[in-house]
Amino acid sequence: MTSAGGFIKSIESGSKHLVIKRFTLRYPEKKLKFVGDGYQFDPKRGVGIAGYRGRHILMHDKCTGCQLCAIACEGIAEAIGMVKVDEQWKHNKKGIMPQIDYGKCVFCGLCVDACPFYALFMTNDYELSAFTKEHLIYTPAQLAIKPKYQGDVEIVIDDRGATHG
Amino acid sequence: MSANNKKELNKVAAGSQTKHSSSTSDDTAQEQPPSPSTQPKQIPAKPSPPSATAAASAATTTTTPKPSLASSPAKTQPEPPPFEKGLVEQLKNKFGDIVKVVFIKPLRIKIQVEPQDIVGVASFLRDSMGFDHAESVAGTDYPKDNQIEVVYHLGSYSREELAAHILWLTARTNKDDARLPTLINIYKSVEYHERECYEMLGVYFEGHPRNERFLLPEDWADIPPLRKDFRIKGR
Amino acid sequence: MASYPRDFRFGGFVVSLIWLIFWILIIVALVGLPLIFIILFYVPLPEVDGEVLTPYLFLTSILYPQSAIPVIETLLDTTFFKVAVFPGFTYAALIAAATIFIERKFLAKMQLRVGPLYAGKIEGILQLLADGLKLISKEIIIPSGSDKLIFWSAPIAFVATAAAVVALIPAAPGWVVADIDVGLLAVFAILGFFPLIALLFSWASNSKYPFIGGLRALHQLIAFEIPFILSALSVVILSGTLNLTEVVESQIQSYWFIFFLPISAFVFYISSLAELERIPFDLPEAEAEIVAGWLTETSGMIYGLLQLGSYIKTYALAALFVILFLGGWAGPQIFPAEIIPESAEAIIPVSELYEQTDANAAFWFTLKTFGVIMLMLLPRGISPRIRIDILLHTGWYKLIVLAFINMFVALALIYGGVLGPGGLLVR
Amino acid sequence: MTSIEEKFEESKRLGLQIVKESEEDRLMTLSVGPQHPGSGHFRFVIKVDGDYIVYCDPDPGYVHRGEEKMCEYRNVIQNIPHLERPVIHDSANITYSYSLAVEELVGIEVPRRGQFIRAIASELNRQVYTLYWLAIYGIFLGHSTMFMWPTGDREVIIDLLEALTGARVTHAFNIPGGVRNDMPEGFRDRCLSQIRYLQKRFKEYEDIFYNNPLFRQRTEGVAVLSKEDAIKLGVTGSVVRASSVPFDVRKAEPYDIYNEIDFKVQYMKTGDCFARSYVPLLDMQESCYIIEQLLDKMPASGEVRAKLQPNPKGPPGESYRRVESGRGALGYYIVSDGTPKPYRVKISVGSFRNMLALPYLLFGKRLADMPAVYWSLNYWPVEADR
Repeated sequence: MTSAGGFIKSIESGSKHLVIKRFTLRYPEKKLKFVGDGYQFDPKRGVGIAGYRGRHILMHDKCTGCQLCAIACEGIAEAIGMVKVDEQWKHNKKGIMPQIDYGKCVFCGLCVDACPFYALFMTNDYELSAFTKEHLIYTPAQLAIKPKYQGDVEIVIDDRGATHG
Repeated sequence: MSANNKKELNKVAAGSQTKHSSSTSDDTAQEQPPSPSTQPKQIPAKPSPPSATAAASAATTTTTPKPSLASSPAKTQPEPPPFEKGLVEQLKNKFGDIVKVVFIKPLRIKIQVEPQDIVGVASFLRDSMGFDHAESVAGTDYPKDNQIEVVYHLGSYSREELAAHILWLTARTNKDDARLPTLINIYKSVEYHERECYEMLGVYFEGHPRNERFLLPEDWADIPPLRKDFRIKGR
Repeated sequence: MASYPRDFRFGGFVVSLIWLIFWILIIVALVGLPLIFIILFYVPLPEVDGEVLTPYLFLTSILYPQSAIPVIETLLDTTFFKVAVFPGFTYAALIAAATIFIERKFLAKMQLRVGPLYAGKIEGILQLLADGLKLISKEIIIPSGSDKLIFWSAPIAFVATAAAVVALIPAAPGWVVADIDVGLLAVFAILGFFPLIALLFSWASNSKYPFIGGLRALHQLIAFEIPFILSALSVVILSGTLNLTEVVESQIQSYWFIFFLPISAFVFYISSLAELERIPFDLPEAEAEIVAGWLTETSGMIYGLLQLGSYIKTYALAALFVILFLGGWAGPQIFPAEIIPESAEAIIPVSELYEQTDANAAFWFTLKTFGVIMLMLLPRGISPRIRIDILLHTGWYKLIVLAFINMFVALALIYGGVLGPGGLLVR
Repeated sequence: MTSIEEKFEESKRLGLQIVKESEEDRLMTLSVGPQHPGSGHFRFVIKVDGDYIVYCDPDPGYVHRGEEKMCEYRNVIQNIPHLERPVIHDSANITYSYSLAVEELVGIEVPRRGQFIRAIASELNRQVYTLYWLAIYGIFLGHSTMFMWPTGDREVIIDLLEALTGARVTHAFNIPGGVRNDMPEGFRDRCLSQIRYLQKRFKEYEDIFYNNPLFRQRTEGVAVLSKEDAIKLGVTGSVVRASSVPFDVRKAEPYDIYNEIDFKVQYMKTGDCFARSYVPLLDMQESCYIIEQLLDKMPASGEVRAKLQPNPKGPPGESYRRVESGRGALGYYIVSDGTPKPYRVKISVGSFRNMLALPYLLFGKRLADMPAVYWSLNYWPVEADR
């Protein structure tokens, strides 16, 4: 590759990109769409269902307070603590449910794998910033709320290059 | 000498279950490798039968029987793969009982050597058997019999039929004044591994130019951290 | 939900406002006015239609537009206006600001990203302002053990030297700050200061990486001085004068010099890239090797000044390229004779301010300068940084040889009678 | 080419021992420090004689986390999230060989479809790592466009991994026993279209970066590592493949289903900086080809994960398994004493082995060559410190 040819080829390749569409995802205005609505685990088949690993969601009607998720998280991040819940459930005698500290959680999803009662799944919501560390601790009541996240943009590939269309 | 005419070592999938996993594709076309020992369909040798205490390696110089916790004893499984056996035979008839074979698994051979003649065995391994570089040096602390075992994982780039094999050259020193002759003059690549092993386990390698602090902070005053009696605070 | 201080009371706020106004009035009255009167005695006031422009006349003329026009016209011709506004500092600073903004957007588009976006609702238009305010508000850290005097004066000298080069460049016929006969020589004399400033500043910042960066800057600028001058020399051979305005006139009479001297134009372009320390020749502040080269210890407005200086230098060298090779302000006449038709007898005789040839010249000059600046921005997107020995090798061997080749071509053109006085192509 | 011993003795004579007073003054000691934008949490002290590097002493350990000690306090499954921290953007590979080693110890049989998905995740992650490494190589040489393009194209592959594993970078996807979840529907053709887009992009990289004469001037013939020296230093991955040693763990010791995939081991003969920077690009093209094969040969349905009891434990024993990661052979030596917690875990990573080549290659080079030589060794500081 003679040096002059090299230069001309690099100029041509560089200027060719002036017409290709930009790739940047303009985040606050447009949000990414994920497959499914969060990572779930099916204890009977012993295998997970593909989904985005965002904030957890706790089904109060299924959680029996068995602390398996807290034990699973012990070796990893100790992000799950069991706290008293004032609702009365017959299948949750001790009335304790997991409270997740997102200051520590690494979103690995092993707690979802450990839950045998389909009570703890993960959702698509990843906007969890807070001003103080205490606000990062999500109580079981907060975890029960369904996320309001709806992304509408995904990577579109056409002959003029890839964009977040 | 492009890679694809290399002997296709068809290994059973990673799991070495005694149960013959259905997925072995061992009937794929397999050219006859130039090297003499043919590679018949391989029985996945189970690493070690549950009866861990069968101390097969009888000819150990140390009187105490090999404790079950230590590296698993030599296999009593039916028949080690012939190619690996060929290698071990070469070593045996060169060094006799200096080299103690701990176990032979498909592609993995573990031999144990006394500290004073590890240099001789290593240079023989490099020169005539083609293990030309050391992948890593791992130290393991066995407080039960007050010993530290240092394992050299030797691999081979130059000889293709040895590319898949890794030979574990191990030596044991007692824990109080752990000293081992260095292999830096034979395997250039162990310089940093041995230095890290010194720092993490306290094994002093005689002849190593720089037995000193490597990864840990300069002001590390505690005992070498990878020893079992070093406890992580708060666990 | 901005948090108010605990004990905020609106009354206190109003009181502090009144104090503020009170103090402004006091200072203006006791200090401002005497200052103006002192100045008025020493500043030679221009005459307007025969009478001296006294402050009284100046203030009253603002009220009636007819009398305001002659005052403006006289102000336009003063050298202060030339230095401060048109071919001088404001014009250069505006083009430099536009260059910074265009470079970031152009580079972003080439790299499939967006570039400045959030400052100033429309596509980051106020990004410059944001950067400037940030740099002004940042604290200036002087490294310990550094030579304070030089550390302070070098950035100011850097901007001053860049502005000095701008002063010598004619933007339109007659519109030049210093129309001296040895214009081109003066430009290269001033450009000789930059390696000195770079070395002084890096030596003064008393730390290893800037020192290496400073030495590299010295080597680089010296290595590219000679091809720089040689390529301009062939232009002088063709035009016969050193005065930049006459260089442009000679190009207007014949064709632009770039058609006769393409190689020396290329050499001039490459050397100006090296002079500006732009990407292929980015060694003095190569961030991967020597942290940030001779800019390592700069912070706050010192960095701001050095950036402003380097972008003004970009404008100056691009303008020099335009004058030497692209025929300065020559260009087809696209401006109408007068801005507002039959405006001669209009109430406000605006047309007196409007000069058709000047507007046309300024327009074409700016257009060509921006074209050359875009050309200078291109290498930043497409090429890596070269090594110091390759840089010196290209500087000393390759470029000088190319410059000589084109000089012989120029000499041949002159002796062949094609150009120069009475030449074939000279109209 | 002086042999390796003279080179080291020479550098020792000049650097390590006390050099004669007059020479010592001429040398300027430079610390290419942990904050240096060129090294990233890794420091090496160089002695510079004028513009030539005379002595180089790597000093890792600024991001040492004690992964091996942490492994001894957690059971086999809980080790996965913290074991992928050393190189998060190649996390599928670094947990892959750990899972293989544990499966050999505990005796687990991974179902066939699980092996295919595990291989696809590993190949995708190899591309994510190599694109990121290529981007940093570009900015090291001052080529800002070459930083932006690979980083942008890496986003396309991360989007694939996000759909497959649920997390962008730290997937915790490979578990001893297989993979955590099956492929979402529509993943197959989305993966094929995005891989083809990436293959088109490789041509752009060659135009603007690899065939750029300025880049060639800076890397061709610089810091040549001959075949004997590469073998003697025991370097691995693209560094050894660039010195005409065709060693790739996927071909030398095929694990899982790599023996059914036919691909060519890419290697070059020159062994200089340019070869070490071009081999990863060839590897990426090859792994695009591998992914297409994997997607075709994959069984349509079936289990992806072997059933395990909560705390899997096997008979005491040792195992050493290795995988071809972005930086070469990445091996795990695990000693287990019959309890679910491993007794000793030794991680042998490519970066730690390639670091030995740094002082050898930098000796006698110019200061301006330092970034090109340093980053061409495919060295990731966090992984080398573990």
